[in-house]
Amino acid sequence: MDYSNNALLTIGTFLPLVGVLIMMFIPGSEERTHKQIAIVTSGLTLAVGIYTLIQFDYGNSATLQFAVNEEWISVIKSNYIVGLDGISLPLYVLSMAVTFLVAIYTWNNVPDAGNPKAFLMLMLVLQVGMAGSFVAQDLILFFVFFELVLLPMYFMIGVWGGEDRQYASLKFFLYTMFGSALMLVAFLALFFQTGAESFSFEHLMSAGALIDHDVQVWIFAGMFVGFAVKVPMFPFHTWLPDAHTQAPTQGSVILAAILLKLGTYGFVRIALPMLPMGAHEWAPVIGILAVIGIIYGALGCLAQTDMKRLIAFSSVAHMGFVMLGISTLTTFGINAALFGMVAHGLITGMLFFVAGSVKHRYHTLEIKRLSGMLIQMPKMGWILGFAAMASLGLPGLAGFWGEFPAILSAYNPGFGLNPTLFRTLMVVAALGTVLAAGYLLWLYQRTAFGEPNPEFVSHGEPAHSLSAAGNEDHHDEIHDVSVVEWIAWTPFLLAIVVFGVYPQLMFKVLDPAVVQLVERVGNGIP
Amino acid sequence: MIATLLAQAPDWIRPHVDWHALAPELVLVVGINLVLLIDLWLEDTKKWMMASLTGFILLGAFIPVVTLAVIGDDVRSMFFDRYVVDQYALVLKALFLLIGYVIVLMSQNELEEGGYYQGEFYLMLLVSVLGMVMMASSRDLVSVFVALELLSIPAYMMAAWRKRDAKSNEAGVKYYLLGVFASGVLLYGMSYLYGTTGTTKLTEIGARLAEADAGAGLIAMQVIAVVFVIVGFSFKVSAVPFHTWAPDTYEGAPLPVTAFLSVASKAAGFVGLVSMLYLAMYAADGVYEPFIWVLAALTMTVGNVVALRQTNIVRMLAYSSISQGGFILMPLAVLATGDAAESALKAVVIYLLIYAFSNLGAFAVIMAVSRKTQSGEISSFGGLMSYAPGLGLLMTLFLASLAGIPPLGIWIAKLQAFKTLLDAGGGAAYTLAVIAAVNTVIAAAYYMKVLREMWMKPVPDGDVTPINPPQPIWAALGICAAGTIVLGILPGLVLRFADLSDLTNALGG
Amino acid sequence: MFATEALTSGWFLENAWLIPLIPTVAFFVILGFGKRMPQGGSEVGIASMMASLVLAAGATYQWIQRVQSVEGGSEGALGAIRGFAGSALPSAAETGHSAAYVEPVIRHWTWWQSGGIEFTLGQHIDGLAIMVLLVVTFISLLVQVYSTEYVKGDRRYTHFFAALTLFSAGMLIMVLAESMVQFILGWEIMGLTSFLLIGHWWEDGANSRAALKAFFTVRVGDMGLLVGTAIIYFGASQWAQARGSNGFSIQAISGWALSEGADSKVLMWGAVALFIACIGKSGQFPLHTWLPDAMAGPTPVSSLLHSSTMVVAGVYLVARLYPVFFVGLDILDTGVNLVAVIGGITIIIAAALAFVQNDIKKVLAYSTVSQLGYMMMGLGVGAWTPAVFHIFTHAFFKCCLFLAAGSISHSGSHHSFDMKKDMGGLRKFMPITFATWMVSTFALCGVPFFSGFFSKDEIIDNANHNGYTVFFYVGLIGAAMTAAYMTRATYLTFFGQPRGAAAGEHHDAHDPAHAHGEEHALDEIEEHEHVAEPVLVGAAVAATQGDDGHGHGGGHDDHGHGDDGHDAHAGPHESPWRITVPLMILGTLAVFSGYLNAPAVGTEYFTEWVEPAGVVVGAEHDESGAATHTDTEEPEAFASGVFGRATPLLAAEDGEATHSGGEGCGFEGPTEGVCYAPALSHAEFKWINTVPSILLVAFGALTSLWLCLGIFGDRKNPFKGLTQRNRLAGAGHRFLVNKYYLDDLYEKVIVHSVAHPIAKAAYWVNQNIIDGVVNGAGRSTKRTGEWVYRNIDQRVVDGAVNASGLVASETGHALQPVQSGKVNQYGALLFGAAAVGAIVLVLLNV
Amino acid sequence: MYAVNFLLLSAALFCIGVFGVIARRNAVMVLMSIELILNSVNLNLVAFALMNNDVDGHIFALFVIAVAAAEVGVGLAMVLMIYRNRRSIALDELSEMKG
Repeated sequence: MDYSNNALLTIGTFLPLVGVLIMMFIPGSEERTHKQIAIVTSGLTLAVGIYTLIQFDYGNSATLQFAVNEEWISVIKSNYIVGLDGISLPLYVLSMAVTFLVAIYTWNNVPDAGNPKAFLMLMLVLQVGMAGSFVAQDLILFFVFFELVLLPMYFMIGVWGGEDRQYASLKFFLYTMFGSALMLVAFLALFFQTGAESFSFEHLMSAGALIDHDVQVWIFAGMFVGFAVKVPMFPFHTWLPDAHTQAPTQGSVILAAILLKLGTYGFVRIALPMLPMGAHEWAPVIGILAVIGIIYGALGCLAQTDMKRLIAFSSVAHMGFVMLGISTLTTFGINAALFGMVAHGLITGMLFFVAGSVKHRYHTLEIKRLSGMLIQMPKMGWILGFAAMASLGLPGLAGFWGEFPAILSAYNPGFGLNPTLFRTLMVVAALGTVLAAGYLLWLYQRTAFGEPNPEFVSHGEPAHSLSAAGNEDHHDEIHDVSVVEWIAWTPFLLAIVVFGVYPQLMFKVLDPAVVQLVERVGNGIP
Repeated sequence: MIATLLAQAPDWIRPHVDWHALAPELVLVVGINLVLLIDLWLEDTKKWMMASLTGFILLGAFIPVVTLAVIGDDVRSMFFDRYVVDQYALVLKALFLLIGYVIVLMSQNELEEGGYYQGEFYLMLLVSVLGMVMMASSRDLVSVFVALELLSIPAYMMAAWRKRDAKSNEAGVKYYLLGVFASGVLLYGMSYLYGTTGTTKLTEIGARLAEADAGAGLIAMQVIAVVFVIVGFSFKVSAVPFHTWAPDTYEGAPLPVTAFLSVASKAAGFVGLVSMLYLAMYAADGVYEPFIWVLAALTMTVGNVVALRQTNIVRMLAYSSISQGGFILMPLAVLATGDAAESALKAVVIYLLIYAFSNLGAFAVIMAVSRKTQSGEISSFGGLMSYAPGLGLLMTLFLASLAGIPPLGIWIAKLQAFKTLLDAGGGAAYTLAVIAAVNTVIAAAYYMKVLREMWMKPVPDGDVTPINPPQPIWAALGICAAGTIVLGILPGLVLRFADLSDLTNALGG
Repeated sequence: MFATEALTSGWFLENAWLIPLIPTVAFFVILGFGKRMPQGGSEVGIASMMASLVLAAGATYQWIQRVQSVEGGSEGALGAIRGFAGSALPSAAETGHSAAYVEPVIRHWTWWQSGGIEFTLGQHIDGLAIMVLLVVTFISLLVQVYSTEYVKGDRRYTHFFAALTLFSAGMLIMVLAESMVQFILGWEIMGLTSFLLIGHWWEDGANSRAALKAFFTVRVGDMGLLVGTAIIYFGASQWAQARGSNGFSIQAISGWALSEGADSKVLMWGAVALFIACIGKSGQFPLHTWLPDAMAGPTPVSSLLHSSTMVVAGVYLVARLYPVFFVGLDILDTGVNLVAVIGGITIIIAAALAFVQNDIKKVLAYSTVSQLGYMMMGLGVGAWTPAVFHIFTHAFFKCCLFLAAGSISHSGSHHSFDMKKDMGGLRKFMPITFATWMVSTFALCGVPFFSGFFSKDEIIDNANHNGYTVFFYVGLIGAAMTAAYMTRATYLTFFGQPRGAAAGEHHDAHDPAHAHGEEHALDEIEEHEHVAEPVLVGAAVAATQGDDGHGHGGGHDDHGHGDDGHDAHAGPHESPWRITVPLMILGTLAVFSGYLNAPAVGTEYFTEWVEPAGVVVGAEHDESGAATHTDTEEPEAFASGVFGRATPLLAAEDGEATHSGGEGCGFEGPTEGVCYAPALSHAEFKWINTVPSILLVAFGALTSLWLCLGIFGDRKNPFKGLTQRNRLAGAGHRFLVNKYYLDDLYEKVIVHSVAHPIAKAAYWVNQNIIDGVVNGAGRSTKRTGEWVYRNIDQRVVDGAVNASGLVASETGHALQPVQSGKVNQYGALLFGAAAVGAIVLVLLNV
Repeated sequence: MYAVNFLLLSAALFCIGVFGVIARRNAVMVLMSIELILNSVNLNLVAFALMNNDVDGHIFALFVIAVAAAEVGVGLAMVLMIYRNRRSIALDELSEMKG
């Protein structure tokens, strides 16, 4: 491989730490300064990310670019290898963008617990972990970044979260720990089975395929648990609704938009190409669990009385589609999965933003009590509607291109996987889209339509008044989308439309890399 | 008379003494005498000088360690290979001296403010460190035993240092009685080892055992010997079920002593165990592998699950350090399997190094906090982040490191331990790896309990005056934090010192 | 090859993709700037629809040119397939007397591709698409004009027009679709906008629930669309790629379905899956229950979405991918097939249900369902052209009927749709509305010389012709029922005595809640009577609030325009021109649109322009082709050649088959070249064949009229005073006398024993069982969700996780006593463990 | 033959010592028991030294004796300390910390 030793990715990954260091030496009372630093830092990081986007050679997206290979921990033969290809690029940049926008959103939406200094510092550390995971090309390095996100998220949920935050955060933490412990064991087993020569992806991908069939299956099992917890797949999902519901808005957005993707990314980047036979054996299991997740998540949604928890459960369902795409082991399915990851990130992120803002205004997310949002804050209502529509997979919006191709790909799974099984899965998954429509529209109908709940009307914009001007005293209570929110949300909304209208933007980048990946998998399956 | 005696004696071979190699021990011996003497003449108001003096002595002893390391890799062997200074010994000596220094930093204010004997304390500390330093080089049953007692006996006394405090008394007595009992068992094992091999030199014992193993197999006395020796050291490293003293002693002893015991004493125990296993008992793998496997599995599991229930932070850390001991034992359970020996040794050494920083750091924070709260309950950490963010952040670092979260220190050690198991391969190793993996999760639970207390709970008594720990504690915290972070991110910096081919080459295998 | 000589194209055909694009752009313009425009964005919507209409008309003209160019100039030539490349190169030809296959105008652009699968956007213009394009743009335009009056002053006026425009755009995208993906795109956009439009007055929970139900039910069907598309894609993919296309291309799918290599199993599953989508979208039994509920939307919405455009999307899908259904479901091959059965059931069920409705819009809604059943059945019995033609005529007269109903509620019944309570005798007050209604009703009932007659009768006739006797009778019965329920509705609305609002009354006397709302509304209206601008939110909302008192029915269009210029006290009157003009246009078309394809008067333009010829194209080696061979040399074997296994069914009709087909396009794929449509035969029009249906229609209408007069004529109307009774004059008096025995007969014999029980039972079944199943499915899914969540998720899965934590903790607790604090015990433990270890290991090692 | 007798004696002493440690509540008695264990070790070492004709065992025994003396010194000091604080040297009362 050509290691240009270009520092671009290193800078892009670690730049937020500079902000963290600066913030560390500024007293916490200067909240404004902290917010400014955080926004500037994440903005600069995003700028680096955009520069990376510009510099990226799109004709060559199957090969690693900006690759660096430096000695790191020679004792365990792990090197500092980073690089970017078509699979990583969208997620890498997405993580930067999301962090930046979330930082902006924080400007006047600091969660109740206060202390923006610590909050923003954690967020920046989180960004390092996320970006790093997407560029790491060494298993140990990946693991370090993968784990780096744990603590900041734990604190984000635990300190700035809702009422049950402590339980939720601990659950999140332990679940993920459990997954990563087994994952680490699997990583090491992989390392030794490939001759204990190197942890670099490149080596493991070429050597991993040669491992005995049975051993591959076992190692894959370990990785499966690790990544499945993160995704999360049924039945490892129970941390997610709690974590999402309790997390502060920013935490939920980051969790939905990026963190969950670490799991699916791990499957695509690590588990599949390194253990092709293992993947082949496990694919039906993954497919079945994915589809169970789709239905189960949807059923879970229908049972919810809390808006945020509903959105959280919908993540289980949506990630099911992503996993279904991956389990087909086809180029098309994996492409769809990768697209679905980004789309889900944008859409669910957006939904969490709205939920956060609704909570901020009404101080409740109980679906029963919310009603008539379109009257009290029409713009917010429409944004919610838009995001809900995108989430239920309306063609022309980003969500559809993750869902429909995933379903499509299940008709014809790759490498001799049982087509009957996958076709059944396809039909069940299609049922999932119906349920998705059901719960999202139900949510929308209950919250946005109808008359505003009287308990909020007296504070907010009067629904029936001709002389709205006379009630301005109360307007600060329930107001429509604010400027800061617009700034933070517009890119999300635009991206949902742009990727929905012109998905080629992303598929063009993904496709060559995915083709190469599936070829690798194919080569490894006798 | 003397002439005739001399004539009868065999030719006196003057043992080779490498003064440079012995310099750390010599500096310490001189220092011990200095402290003893100066303390006699020093007025009570000037006792604080003792701390500085002890610190200087420890740093002074550090110098030859550094020079030895810089000069080269050649093994310096003395007294017919009964006292060896190699890379392995040097790394551990450096570690013990550094721990000693940090303990001095931590003790200074504690002793001054508590009105305890100061000169004597530092004397004991230095003697104990001397024992540890010797342990790293000992290659003979006698010197191992002497080093062990040298480091233990002062520790018994230090544990009971708060003379009027019933808990401290209890801590000291329990530690002492069980320690001596364990020494007895160890000695009994050693005597059998000596009896069945006819030598006290570890390498020769190893060779004899290997012969026996290759020939008719080990006899019962040898098996008992191996088991008893391991039991003796297991007491030191507080492996379950030989751990019972540890929680009580840790809780009762003064905090700096607890820190010292949980880190240095444990490390010394491991050093002795490693020396015995690698040099003397290597061939008896059929005995020690299953035994240590069981010990490791029990230790990490029991330590963890009991730690879950603790409400006293020191006690919780005691159990946590028990379970950490299980992780350190883990690679030893497979050391003779495959070619895992070298890897296992590295794992142990790396673990000891990094664990020392993180655990000492955690104790330092507890000391700093308890100076204000006067409580050892976990709940007393409530809301720490709100009034002492610096300490809170450091505590977060240390506990996260103990929980094994990258990129903080211990993850690399855990990684190396896991790596050893998988390197060895086999069902037993994989099972142990899975047990360990589950245990990392359980461990995370109680570490998180403390973090949760600090970050997410309100201040219990509403007192939010900031904590201003004295300078020495800050210094101790700084050293520990730097070690925890740097070793985590760039483990390569120290890992090359743990390239322990000397020792592993010396084994029969 | 042969192509250059024949087909003409033109700018309008080549650029037909602009037709959906214009409203799409308009949607964004309205959304973005509509509120600042003088007419609140409606002008943009209308302008865009007008532009689309012009383009569609131009394209229609050029398409006709194109068809004629084939027929005029390329006798005997066979074209090569060139269409896939996206150009409009003509390639078809005709042989002998049959119509030629006119190559559609196909253009496409790659939207995106991944993993070797290509998604394209483009246009697929053929007769069917052109026809629907024209209808959709035309109806949309009229409805938008109508709406400017109807929803005037609505608080979401701009949004309404935005959604309406987007809806049209969605429909047009779907109609034009070159690939299945584009089809889904348009289909789903329609679904979304229908949600928005039905739920337009979402302040009332009933409306938003109806919207939800509509979307959800349709979405159930969409599952079939997704699955079906996937199945068909992979089935057709190989065939299509060999010809430079892909498995999403509608043309390729059609060709593949009729090709030799098509796997019949794949086709069958694909067709079934797709048909499920059609059932959902087109309100076919048993997923029809959403349609009447969807009448909660504003009337223009009902008119556009639920009569003439959106609900025909399902029919359109079947027509569009007819080869798939033809082969997959064995149409014409067996006596019974899914499409025909569902269509037939729908006709009868829906017609029966229309009898017992009191809400005029619901009558029309069930009527729509029933008519859609006709279309579906037509497709199912192989009567493709009549079915498609019925789409065409039905669009006009049903739209007209809905708009007339809207007009009545707007100006005649004070925003009520209840025929029994608030209507009656309106013909005097609303002559234009009445006239257009009557014309459309005649068309709907299939009265000769009105448009519906030509389309519906053709379907019935062809069912018989193709051997589907059962469906022939179903069609006839349906026709009679249609006539009957429409007569009832007409009578209740326009004849008899004005009641309730139609009589200028208000509900003060019998409905206090309503009265309150009414007064409230009136107050507001009086307050703002002279304010010119209609954007008086307060009044609108007040009216809305007032309406909460209405407990009955789903549709109350009285939202949102409390002061649209007319005095609520004034009683019924004719609607303003923006309502009546569209009515009149549509009414005219309801009469005359049928003559486009009226064999009775010798026009067969539909057959000529719209129907794709089922001929083999692209058999390159032989210009005259195998098809000619079949046709010329073995006329006797024609039927078996064309319809393959359909011989028994068609044996009787041998030789009757007329002008299309004959090229071997059917179940047996062509060995050479490609078929894009199955060859179909048409029943020859004979007046004698229409007699049964005319008679039945007449019978139905008269019976119903008779019964209506008997029941509703003049008896015990609580609102009727003596004066009114006196005004009845002679005719009324006769009814008065007659009513006694009529009552006896009707109520005791027919109503109590036959008609009512059956209709009521049907309605009961509908509301409680079918709708209950649909709603119940929703509810039970939700319950299942709750149960799963509560028991499985929280107890089992989460419980297991928490339990393992608890186990760890409790183990710790259990182990704590070991740490007794007693030195002796510690020592015992220490030595005990050592001893046990030693013993075990000694035993193991020695 | 002789050696075996020595070893058996030593083992017996060891067992008595262990029993004492486990069973006696009196701290001084426990100390004595430990001394017994250490002496059994010494016995072993000397016996083995004789058997092997090797001087290392004798030397080892000397070291053990010396260390044992130191240990007992510390131990008695501790017992004294406890006695001062509690007026009792019963070990089972020393269980303030447990669990």
